[in-house]
Amino acid sequence: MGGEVLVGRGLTLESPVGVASGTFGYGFEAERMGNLAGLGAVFTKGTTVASRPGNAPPRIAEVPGGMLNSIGLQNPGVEVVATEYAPRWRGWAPKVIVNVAGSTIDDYVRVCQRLDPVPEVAGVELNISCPNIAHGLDLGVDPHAAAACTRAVREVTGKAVIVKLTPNVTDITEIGRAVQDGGADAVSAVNTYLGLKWSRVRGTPVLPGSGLAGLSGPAIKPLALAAVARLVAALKIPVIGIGGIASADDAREFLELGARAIQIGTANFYLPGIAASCAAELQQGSGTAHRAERR
Amino acid sequence: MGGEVLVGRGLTLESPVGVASGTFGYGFEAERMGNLAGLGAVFTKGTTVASRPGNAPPRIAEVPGGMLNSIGLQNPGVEVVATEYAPRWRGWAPKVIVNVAGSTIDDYVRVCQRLDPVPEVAGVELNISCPNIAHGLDLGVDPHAAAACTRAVREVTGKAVIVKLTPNVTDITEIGRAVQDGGADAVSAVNTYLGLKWSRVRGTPVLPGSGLAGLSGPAIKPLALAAVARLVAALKIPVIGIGGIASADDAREFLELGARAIQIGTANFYLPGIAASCAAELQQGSGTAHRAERR
Amino acid sequence: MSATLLPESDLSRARDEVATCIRADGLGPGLHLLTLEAPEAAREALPGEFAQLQVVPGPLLRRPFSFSGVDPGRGTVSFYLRVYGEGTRRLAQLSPGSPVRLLGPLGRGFSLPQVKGSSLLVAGGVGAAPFPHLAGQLLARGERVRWLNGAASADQLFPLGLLPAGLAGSLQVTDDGSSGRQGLLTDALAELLDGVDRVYACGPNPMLQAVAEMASRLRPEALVEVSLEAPMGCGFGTCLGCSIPLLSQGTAVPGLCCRQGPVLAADQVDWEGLRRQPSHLE
Amino acid sequence: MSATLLPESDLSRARDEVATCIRADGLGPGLHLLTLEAPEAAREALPGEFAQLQVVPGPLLRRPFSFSGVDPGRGTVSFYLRVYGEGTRRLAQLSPGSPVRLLGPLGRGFSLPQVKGSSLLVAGGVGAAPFPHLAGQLLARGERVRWLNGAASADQLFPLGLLPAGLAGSLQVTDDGSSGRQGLLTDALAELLDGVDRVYACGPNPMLQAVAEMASRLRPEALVEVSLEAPMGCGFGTCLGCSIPLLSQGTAVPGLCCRQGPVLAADQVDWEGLRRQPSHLE
Ligand SMILES: Cc1cc2nc3c(=O)[nH]c(=O)nc-3n(C[C@H](O)[C@H](O)[C@H](O)COP(=O)(O)OP(=O)(O)OC[C@H]3O[C@@H](n4cnc5c(N)ncnc54)[C@H](O)[C@@H]3O)c2cc1C
Ligand SMILES: Cc1cc2nc3c(=O)[nH]c(=O)nc-3n(C[C@H](O)[C@H](O)[C@H](O)COP(=O)(O)OP(=O)(O)OC[C@H]3O[C@@H](n4cnc5c(N)ncnc54)[C@H](O)[C@@H]3O)c2cc1C
Ligand SMILES: Cc1cc2nc3c(=O)[nH]c(=O)nc-3n(C[C@H](O)[C@H](O)[C@H](O)COP(=O)(O)O)c2cc1C
Ligand SMILES: Cc1cc2nc3c(=O)[nH]c(=O)nc-3n(C[C@H](O)[C@H](O)[C@H](O)COP(=O)(O)O)c2cc1C
Ligand code: FES
Ligand code: FES
Repeated sequence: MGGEVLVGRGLTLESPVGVASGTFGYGFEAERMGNLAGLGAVFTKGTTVASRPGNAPPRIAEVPGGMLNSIGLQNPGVEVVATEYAPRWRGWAPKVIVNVAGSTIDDYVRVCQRLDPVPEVAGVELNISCPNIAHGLDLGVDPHAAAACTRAVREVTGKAVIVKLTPNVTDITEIGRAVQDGGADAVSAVNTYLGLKWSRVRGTPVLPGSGLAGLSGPAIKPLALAAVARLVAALKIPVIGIGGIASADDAREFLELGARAIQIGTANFYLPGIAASCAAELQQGSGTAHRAERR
Repeated sequence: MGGEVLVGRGLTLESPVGVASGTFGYGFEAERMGNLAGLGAVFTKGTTVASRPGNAPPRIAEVPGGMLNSIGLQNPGVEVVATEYAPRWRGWAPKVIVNVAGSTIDDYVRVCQRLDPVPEVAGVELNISCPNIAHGLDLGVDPHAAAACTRAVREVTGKAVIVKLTPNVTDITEIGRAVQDGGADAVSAVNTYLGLKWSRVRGTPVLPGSGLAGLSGPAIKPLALAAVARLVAALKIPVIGIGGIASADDAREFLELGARAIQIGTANFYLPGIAASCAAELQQGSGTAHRAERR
Repeated sequence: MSATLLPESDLSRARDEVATCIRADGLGPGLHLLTLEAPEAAREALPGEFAQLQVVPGPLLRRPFSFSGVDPGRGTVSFYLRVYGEGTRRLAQLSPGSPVRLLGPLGRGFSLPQVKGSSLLVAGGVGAAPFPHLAGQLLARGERVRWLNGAASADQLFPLGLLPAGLAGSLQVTDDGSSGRQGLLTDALAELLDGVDRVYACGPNPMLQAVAEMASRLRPEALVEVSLEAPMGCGFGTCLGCSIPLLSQGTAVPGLCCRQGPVLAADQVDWEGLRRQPSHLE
Repeated sequence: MSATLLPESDLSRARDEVATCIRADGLGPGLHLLTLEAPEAAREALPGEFAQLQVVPGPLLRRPFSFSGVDPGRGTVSFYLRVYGEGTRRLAQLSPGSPVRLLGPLGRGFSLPQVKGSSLLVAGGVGAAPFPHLAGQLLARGERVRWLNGAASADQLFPLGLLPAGLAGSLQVTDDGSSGRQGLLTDALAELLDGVDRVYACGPNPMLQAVAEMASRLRPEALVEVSLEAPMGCGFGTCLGCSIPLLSQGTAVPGLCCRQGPVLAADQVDWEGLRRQPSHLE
């Protein structure tokens, strides 16, 4: 279960274990800390055309079994990524897949166009869960917009195109089928769930503004498994499973369910070596699915 | 915060604390166990036109911080409820609101029609999250169908009509507005989230069939708070908050956020006296929102 | 709530009390005897009834366990448990002084005889749990009681010394022959059924079905009662999670293990339905 | 990753080790001194650096704490902590022998002087945490070190006896006058700034801002360093949760408390931005 996997358009990962966007920066922290070994892929922080400062703090809040974040896509912009970061990825064993975000289809096209000639970038992952798209609809919740975005990106890049789906929709398989038809090589699922934490001390939400933010971590695993199971049943292209994975056993659940690969997110924060150790554990063998027989 | 609340059409509850459908039967178990005291309302198990045996076991599975269920609406049918159960509610302090389920709008109409003349029934709660409705769409995920169902029920009953919303939609406020326009007196939110648990021992989901089931319990509280906050902001009618409430402090979070009342669900299973004790605690006063000052 | 006409447990006897662990003994690999101070349960619990136990921190839902020993005088109850997953692991780690929430007694227990006769208790593995209490009550009524216990190996048999004194006979069977007779429990059963008025059985479903079939064939006049298991969300009839296939006047009906059971007459159980149903073990 | 040009912490020194609690002392209401055997951290940790601690069972995310005492010889480190919520509560309940996961050292600590001079350490409440280690290092370099500690009341002052010997002076201030001088820490500050080359401060943000303003007004030539706090998801720069408003060449830039901080020169902090920002305390 731990060996090489093909996630589309010639993109082969040495291990099905990757790390999720926004939970691993651009990989340099893990490089310094010695935590890159054995990973199949690093999905970078969401990258936009221009640099973004991100949202005002506080940006994160913990809830039982998970965390809420509203980071606001803080990133240095695609130019810095292409010229300063990419050369530092040269020679890395894990593939680097740049997570791409934007407000319009044109934003996605421009970022992917800029990355297309960069040899160190193995693929792009389109994070189509961003608000403020044309017609006031989120890209990721409208099958037509999602397909159109995928198609437009498909035309400007020869790299593998993975589309990352939001779970905050009535039917995730409808969006999945749309981006499959739009030419996606694979989908990844899920992004965070809309959540809120209330502060009784302050009488307001803990996070600023409306307080709405993205829930991630072990608490979402049953939800993510359901979304991935439905996508696996509905799609022909590979599905990369994400959501609450914090151990090799969690990873195996997604893989047994039919996911081609997986990404570890929030767990990287509290167990910085977890992705590398999961990759190693999966490489070693199938582990023990068995409990002691009852009685 | 713990006193009388009006949830629409003259329906006043003595306490904002109610118990959620499917987690309290028809109230008789709690009556035997002495756990009805102080409750504002008992929302009964989902009730259909004809009796239903429910799904094949296993029907429940635990996950960290929550549980999955696919009970399949096991219930004795509205006739038994109207003739055998209702008389036993006479003289109860909590209002009894019958949760109504069905496959077609006509099903809802027939159940509500049958209950309209029953004096012990204080209101109906339409559980519009059932599959197999006309046009292959779920009632609860299609604003037109949801509004039509509400309107049709509105015409056959003088009782308070509460519509219970599913969170498994792209925009819960769209459905909320639709049922408000359809004449709902209040909405309750949320029902369960679509989840799945995988059995590595068996290599299949733990629950039968596709394994998809409804997630409830503390794990969903941040998600439910987000849904309720959005509904409170979007609607004029009262919102009844549900999702992961397991203490008086949890209840207060929903109430401070703007919910008119709340329902306790899964917690009734592992803390059978919890709803009564929350009602008492809220009645007593506002409790302590304050922590020790820092430094 | 249920569509069956079978009798239901009396919930008015159930209490939610904070019990205190006073002893925790290892009885074999993953097998523990937990003794709790729980005066209310000790006063009420009848053989075959169960309690829903909760340890904090631990899993969200409580876990059901048959009362194994009950001492109203001392105000204690004991549970014989096998570590399976998180909930039983937490219980097994309890040390004297630790609190445990106990909701009980719940469910319907074994029927106790009105007239003296001969009972056979048949236990598979940790299914021995309810029998110390039952044996005590039977013996106190002057019943002739024999004991048949099967397990995978010697260290998984229920210690004979922990059963009440006065048994009219006992037979132990192990899969590997490491103690008692080698073979299956059901192989030994046939020779013990002779003259028996009542068979009480607890263990895995296939064993219970085999016991029920053999007893009804070889000793049709005997009362046969089995204690079943199902995943339980509540233990008192509201979650509808513990559905088990029963027979009411010969037709299959869904019953609730926690209210019509866990103890049922063998002819009330839809054995074929039970066999077809996917395992609830994860 | 960050847009600032400020230097960042050296992550290659961080280790994830399983430390063992060897002492847990109560030092006042909700105040604890936790001593852990953590040889790797004890070898590396510099004053003002912090560790991310995790207790199981406990909250999901680790919690950041400044190294308070560091003894490379014994292989131990200590943390001075105040119980606030679940994470600190679990840590406070640790008993000798319990394991604690420790990731560290993380962050940028205080700058240690190249030439001898006079340092003033200013601590508000539990903000005393990093100073035992800092004081020890300064004294070892021959620095003249004075200590100013403010708290709500006497029982919340850091015990003077736990600071290294050799301080050139100390002043304690309490809001209620229950020990030392009555009043605010900043009232006492003015008279201590005279002749000071370095001011190191740790405590709540309003206090730090007041210290920074007063020091830059009365003693502009002094180096002023403050240790800031922010909610931390990781502690090593990947979650971007610990954003704090910094100044880089005079313009406001978002910085990361865990990598450019927690210790910053007072003139690198966008104090107005910090003041406007809603509290991260829940
Ligand atoms: C009426 C009754 C009496 C019982 N008496 C005893 C007893 O005296 N001693 C004893 O060792 N065990 C007994 N059991 C079984 C015991 O309840 C389970 O072993 C226990 O629930 C497993 O919990 P866990 O957290 O360790 O395992 P997990 O695997 O974490 O449990 C997960 C879920 O699996 C389900 N589950 C797993 N095993 C069982 C089971 N055997 N029966 C029902 N649900 C199960 C439960 O729904 C549980 O929520 C009894 C069960 C029932 C229904
Ligand atoms: C670099 C650094 C060093 C610190 N050193 C110390 C120390 O030596 N001694 C000490 O007692 N405390 C210290 N703190 C504060 C300590 O980390 C918090 O008190 C602790 O995180 C609260 O966790 P909790 O689970 O008890 O509270 P909870 O209320 O359960 O925490 C919930 C969330 O609130 C946030 N939070 C609450 N208080 C703080 C805070 N003061 N700073 C940052 N986030 C917070 C965190 O994001 C946490 O996830 C330090 C903080 C930082 C950033
Ligand atoms: C702090 C944080 C930042 C994130 N940033 C991004 C992002 O920039 N782009 C993206 O597609 N997903 C982002 N995500 C979502 C994760 O990649 C992942 O889909 C989600 O957290 C669920 O996985 P988990 O439960 O393992 O964390 C972020 C998640 C967190 C917690
Ligand atoms: C076992 C079970 C059965 C349920 N049955 C119903 C039902 O019949 N009708 C309904 O509207 N909701 C039903 N629900 C949903 C609950 O009423 C509630 O909306 C949900 O569980 C979330 O609240 P909680 O997290 O407090 O449990 C059921 C929930 C559970 C756990
Ligand atoms: S366990 Fe809940 S109904 Fe039986
Ligand atoms: S704590 Fe995660 S980036 Fe600083």
